Amino acid sequence: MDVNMLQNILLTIATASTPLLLAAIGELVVERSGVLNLGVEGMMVIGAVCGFAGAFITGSPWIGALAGILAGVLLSLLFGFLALSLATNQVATGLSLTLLGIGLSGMIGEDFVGRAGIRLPRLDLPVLSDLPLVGKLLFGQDPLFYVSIALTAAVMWFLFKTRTGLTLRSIGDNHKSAHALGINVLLYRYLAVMFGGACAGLAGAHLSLVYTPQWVENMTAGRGWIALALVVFASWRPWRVIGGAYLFGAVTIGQIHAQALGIPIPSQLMSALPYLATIVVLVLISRDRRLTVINTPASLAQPFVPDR
Amino acid sequence: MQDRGNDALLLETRGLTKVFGELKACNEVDLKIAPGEIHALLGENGAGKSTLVKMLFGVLDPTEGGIYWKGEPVRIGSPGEARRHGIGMVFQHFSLFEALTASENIALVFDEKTPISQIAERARAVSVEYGLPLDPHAMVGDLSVGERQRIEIIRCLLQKPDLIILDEPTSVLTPQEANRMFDTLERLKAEGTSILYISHRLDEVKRLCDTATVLRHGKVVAHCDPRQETATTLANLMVGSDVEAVKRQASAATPGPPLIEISNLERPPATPFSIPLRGIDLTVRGGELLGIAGVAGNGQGEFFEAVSGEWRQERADTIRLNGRNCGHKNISDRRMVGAAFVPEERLGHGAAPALPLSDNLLLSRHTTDRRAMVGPLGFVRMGAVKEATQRIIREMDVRKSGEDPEAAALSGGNLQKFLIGRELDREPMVLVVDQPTWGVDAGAAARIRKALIDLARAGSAVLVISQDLDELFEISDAIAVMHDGRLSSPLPIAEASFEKIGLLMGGAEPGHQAHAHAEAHANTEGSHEPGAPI
Amino acid sequence: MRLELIKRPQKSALYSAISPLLALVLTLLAGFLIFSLLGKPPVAALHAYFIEPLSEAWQLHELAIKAAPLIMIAVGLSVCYRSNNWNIGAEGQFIIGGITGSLVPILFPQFQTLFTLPVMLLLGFIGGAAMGAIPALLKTRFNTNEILTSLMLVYVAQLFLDWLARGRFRDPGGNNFPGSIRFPESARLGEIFPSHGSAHWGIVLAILSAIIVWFMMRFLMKGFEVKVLGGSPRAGRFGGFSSTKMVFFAFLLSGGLAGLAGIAEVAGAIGQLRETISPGYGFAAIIVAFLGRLNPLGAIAAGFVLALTYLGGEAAQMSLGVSEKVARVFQGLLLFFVLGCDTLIHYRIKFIFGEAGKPATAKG
Amino acid sequence: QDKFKACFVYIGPVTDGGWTQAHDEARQYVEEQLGDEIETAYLENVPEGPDSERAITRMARSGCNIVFTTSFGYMDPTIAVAEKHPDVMFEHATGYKTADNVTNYNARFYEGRYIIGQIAGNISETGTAGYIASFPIPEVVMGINAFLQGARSVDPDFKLKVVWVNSWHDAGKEADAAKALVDQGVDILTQHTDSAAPMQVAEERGIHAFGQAFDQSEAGPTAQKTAILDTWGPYYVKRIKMAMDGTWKGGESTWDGLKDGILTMAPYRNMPDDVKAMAEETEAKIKSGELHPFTGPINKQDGTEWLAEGETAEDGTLLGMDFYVEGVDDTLPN
Ligand SMILES: Nc1ncnc2c1ncn2[C@@H]1O[C@H](COP(=O)(O)OP(=O)(O)OP(=O)(O)O)[C@@H](O)[C@H]1O
Ligand SMILES: Nc1ncnc2c1ncn2[C@@H]1O[C@H](COP(=O)(O)OP(=O)(O)OP(=O)(O)O)[C@@H](O)[C@H]1O
Ligand SMILES: [Mg+2]
Ligand SMILES: [Mg+2]
Repeated sequence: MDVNMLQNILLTIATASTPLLLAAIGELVVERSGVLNLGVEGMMVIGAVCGFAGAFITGSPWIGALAGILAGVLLSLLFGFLALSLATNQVATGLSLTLLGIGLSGMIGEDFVGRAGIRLPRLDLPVLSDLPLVGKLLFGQDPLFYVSIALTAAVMWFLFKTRTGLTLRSIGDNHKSAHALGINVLLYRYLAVMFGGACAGLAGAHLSLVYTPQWVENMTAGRGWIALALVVFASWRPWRVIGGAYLFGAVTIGQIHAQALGIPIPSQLMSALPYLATIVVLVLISRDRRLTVINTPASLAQPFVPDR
Repeated sequence: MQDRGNDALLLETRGLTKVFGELKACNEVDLKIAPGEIHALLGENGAGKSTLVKMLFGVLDPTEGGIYWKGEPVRIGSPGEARRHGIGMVFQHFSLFEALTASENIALVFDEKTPISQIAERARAVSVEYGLPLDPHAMVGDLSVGERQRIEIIRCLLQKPDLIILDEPTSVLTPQEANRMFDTLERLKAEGTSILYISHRLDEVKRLCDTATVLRHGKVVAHCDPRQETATTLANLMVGSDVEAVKRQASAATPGPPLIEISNLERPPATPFSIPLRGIDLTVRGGELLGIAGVAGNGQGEFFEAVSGEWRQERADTIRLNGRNCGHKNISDRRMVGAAFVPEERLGHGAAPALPLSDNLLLSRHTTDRRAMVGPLGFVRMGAVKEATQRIIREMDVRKSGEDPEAAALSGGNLQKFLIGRELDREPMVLVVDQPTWGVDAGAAARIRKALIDLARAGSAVLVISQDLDELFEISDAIAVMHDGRLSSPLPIAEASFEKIGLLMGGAEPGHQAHAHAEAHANTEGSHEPGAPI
Repeated sequence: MRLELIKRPQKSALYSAISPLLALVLTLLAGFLIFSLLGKPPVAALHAYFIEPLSEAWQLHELAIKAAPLIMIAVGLSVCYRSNNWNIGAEGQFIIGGITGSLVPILFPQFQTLFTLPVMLLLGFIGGAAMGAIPALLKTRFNTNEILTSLMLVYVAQLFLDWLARGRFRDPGGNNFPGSIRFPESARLGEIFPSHGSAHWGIVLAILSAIIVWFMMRFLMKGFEVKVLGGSPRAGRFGGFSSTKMVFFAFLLSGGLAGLAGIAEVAGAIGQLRETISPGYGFAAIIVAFLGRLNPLGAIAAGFVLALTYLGGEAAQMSLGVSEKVARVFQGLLLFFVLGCDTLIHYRIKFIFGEAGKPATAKG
Repeated sequence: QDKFKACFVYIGPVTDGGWTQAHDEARQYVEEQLGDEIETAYLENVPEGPDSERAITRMARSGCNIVFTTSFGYMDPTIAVAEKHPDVMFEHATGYKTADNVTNYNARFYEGRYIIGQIAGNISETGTAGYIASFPIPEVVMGINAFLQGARSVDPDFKLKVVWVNSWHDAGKEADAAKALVDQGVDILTQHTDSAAPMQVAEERGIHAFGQAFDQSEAGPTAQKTAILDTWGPYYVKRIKMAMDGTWKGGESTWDGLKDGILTMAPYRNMPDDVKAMAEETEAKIKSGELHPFTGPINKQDGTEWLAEGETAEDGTLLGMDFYVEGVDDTLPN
């Protein structure tokens, strides 16, 4: 295996992991505020189709990415209205959001199927991008890769270094106390849910603008669910989400390489590997109860209705 | 333009009313607080005290009426606004976050500009100044209730408020800790801060407060000077009738057989935030009522779970109930040997909030009364269950709306009466109760205490865990103290004093660390008690 | 403008009754809007969606075929969700139930007696339950989030079925195409009224299981246990019930019923083990469970309503060319409206415009 | 009064950019060709199993005169519904069962696969191609074998790496597979899945690829050498006309090929002229029947003889193909 091949494999893994990371880091913020939005898949797929449509119509992939974000936010507001303002069951609301998102994206996307997409341009720096082994990895990836890493760092900084982040965590820990202290619980949660929507939308846009620049119905193919798993997997800590996303990406790409090398294992088992690996790692991570208890937002998925 | 309030007053309310559904929790309340006074707010459970102060602090919106702050009419829309006016509050049910550190908890009420390190510094300074020891970096979940309250108070003090509202602050403190808090309050008063003080403990109100407002059913029934009143007259004002005091009968001359025998009970911490139990030995005989004192969070909850069987032991003879090895038995099987349990939390532990009372009766009785209440295939005989429910409601005088309301729809005191009645109705040989009258008003508390004594005198063993020393001295035959997961040996009531018990509660026991101020006493106390476990 | 929820002292009997109707009306309005926007005649489209499938006997049969697995799975899920366990993997349990039940006709094709079918159904139940036991075990033993594990196992089950149907269980006479032999008559769930339509006995099984489970939840200690542990786990443990056992009970029951639905589908509507046996019944049933308010009898009604939207979607597609995606949007909206309207049962909704309605004591 | 009605049941969305879209474009072609004489209707995204039986029943009952069911998994439901509706004509794609009012039809896609294999054998520098496969059904296995036969006809050492993605329709997975194959050194990509993602990867990485079902030159203007186009339109027109004038008969199986126009090759581009000439010649030979892609000697993967010198494969074996020919670097899932 030469150096270039290794770099290419790593690049492929990065591309496969980026949408997972984007969606998961958004959902992490949502869950840190004590809200469980199971509609990530729906917001992602809407982000994918709107991202594609935005780019296709305007000719600018950047506008496409914005359209994806916007679409994710709009759908997340629908979730917010029900789960926050009307205090509905968050599990059920999230599930119906997924359903709605898949249906809507199909309707919106009917005119865009089979159209050639526009790719977000890769970073290309003279000299730097051509360095052996690390050149493309560090300086030659798509912009959303850098966004995903920067966003993770920003979320880490926001949650643990800023007062607003502290407030957000406090709401996730105990919304009643937060309310009694005068924190506007619903406002924070709305903002968190919208951030989650934006991230999921952007993750979807990554699929249709970077990963495979085209619109294919249902093109998220379950990645939203993986993103949800990654949040738990990371026990609600941002830097672990990176680890989880890249591990999942690596297993996904690794099984394909194993197949291409002709390793005689049934392809169904290979395809199942990423899911099995997720389960195994979930088990390993959850075993440490103390860690789980401390990091799990205690008011997760509980509806909050303030007394006034 | 609105009229103005009285300029001489710090805070005034006129006709303040809060309606919940059909209930007028506060009904045209007029309250006047002068600068630099300690003002008591009295009333039995559900009188509307918490509701009133929540309106003052902006947590609840008044339905009608006005609030005047330093003479100006104000609308307090949120706790943030209240704080900006200069009002601070320590909640009855704390508003803390377990997964955050003490300084993070404090920082939450300050604006973004002040860095956390600086807040921690200031918190430490205030804690030293007012004698409220505090570790700013400790995670709140790991702290005892007393320590948590200190965080609340320091959080409040750091904002330099003109008015501090304290809702039942002493119910979770040792007498010594309470005394120290009184010193703090006196000092604040001397500095010109006003204090609105809510408590059910009338002696401390008499000692501390300058004026008092008494609420009954949401209405102001009296303004008075508590120093001019006796505890009895105050109680009568609150309840509107005479309160009978419980008279402790002498214990039986010959104690019965041992019914609760605990030997070397150990328990590792169940959750990251809980206390391990260390080598607990205890025997309670038939006819005996043993009290366990202790500051909340010293392992009482864990101990209760171990005795009840919600947490089981490895060795069967660690716990023997009614003469049978029970260590390996679950709670249902322990009930089958004649034991009964009433936990501290009423809603969510002793009772399922969303289920009607009849279902909640079935909850603890389905194995012991299987023949009467459950038919073949687990078919529930609802008729029999309902009948027993009504019997208990009658006997314990449980007040409620509707025939068979949800547990959550009952007031705290009435639900507690039902839960105690649910167990007494079985005539258990062993009863273990955690905080029988926590937050229950005088009338209901008296009734509950009498029932406990009666059960003991009828030959059962009764174990009462309580933070209320008055209560324990009133009903116990002997008192043991729980501290840091250890249990002292019981002191017969004749030998016990507030002083001694208070020191034990502070951890002054030979063999492990005690608070510095208590150390000198601890040594002398220890020598008086040769039987104390190491 | 903002909106405030005010808790009702008691849950409103009125809204309990009319909330589903309200949700239906809102869904119809939304449908009217969507069809108008799409340029389709809204009345005709709604007619195709909600009336046409009910107007012919054969379609009613098809409705029953479609509703049967939805109901059966949703009944189990209702209990599971009531007990506060979140099984999202019914799809996988359905598939495994279909596989284990099919073992009999595939591995022992000569075993054709009166007992063949009962043994298959039993094996289906056991297979689904065993699949459900995995997330239960991981949850109780390792504290692992069951939503995620049960979901991940769906993908695994799908691939496992794919592997079987293309490999070991492939019909030797099937030209090497995937799919098992067609089951013999004795291994088939028969049609109820073959002369009218093709509904098989699966719907009867579904309704029976709904009634039995409803009876359990309403009258038996087990149902009481589910309610207590689901509503307040600590109180349940105080009552002497074991949370761990409840996790297993909930997953075994919901997994078992999903497995039963799986084998009923295979032995009833399909007639062989194929590489795919479910168009997402396990997920759709989650909606059914919530539409039915986590009540087993409610699941019957909800199952038929959801089945109707599928059939209606086809009818509208055939007669008006309405895209198939609209059916999905419809299902999402219906659930949204049901959830939203159910809020009215527990809360009054107050709309607040500006700062009006507050006591006028604000200072200038 | 009532027009003749032709109906179509689709497994995917009509805009899948692959199999289903090809059928739906053929349906539109039918409408263009036969104009006002007929009307058409379709149901898309119909899952195999009971849903398809219901969909087919709905068509039979709503006045469709002929119903085309376009997925292998619709076979048994088609037979079952046909039995209950003897007046309706049914055509099932890619299966093997027929009845009095059911025929089945398929296209000899392997002929096209042979041609692209031959092109690959000519232009590949690494001598290795990557094949992105969906599911191990005979149709797909046959395609792999035909491709390799074509490649080995010019480069006897040609190698093939196969990746199964277990899906017809997951653009992301197909892209991942394509990238992995390129990373492992293939310079030719071909696929038996529906999305244009592998073509995009090929274009980006500057290697060669072949369109599947559709002309994907928009996604791969330089990468696409040619494409195997599904052109069902003429077949549908022919069959519907037969149905209308009463010459349609059940019980038949049709398996048309290049010569019948049921599949066509997109223009040969981006390749040296001699390769292009060779491809055109091969296409002509296949059309004339001079060349059968599976002509012996051909060994099976394990080295045992399948076809002796000069022997050609029987249709039955091809339609149920469950083995690789010699040279495939993969274990057939079984
Ligand atoms: N959030 C709430 N929503 C609706 N009702 C509530 C709420 N909180 C409390 N209540 C009502 O308050 C009562 C219980 O309140 P609480 O426990 O404070 O009782 P209490 O008035 O202090 O009674 P007691 O004197 O017996 O302790 C019940 O009648 C319940 O209906
Ligand atoms: N959110 C609420 N909704 C409905 N009723 C309420 C609510 N909060 C309190 N109440 C009712 O208002 C009454 C007054 O409650 P409040 O908590 O003010 O009593 P309190 O005087 O503080 O009692 P305690 O001594 O038990 O703390 C109670 O009877 C309770 O039933
Ligand atoms: Mg109270
Ligand atoms: Mg109170």
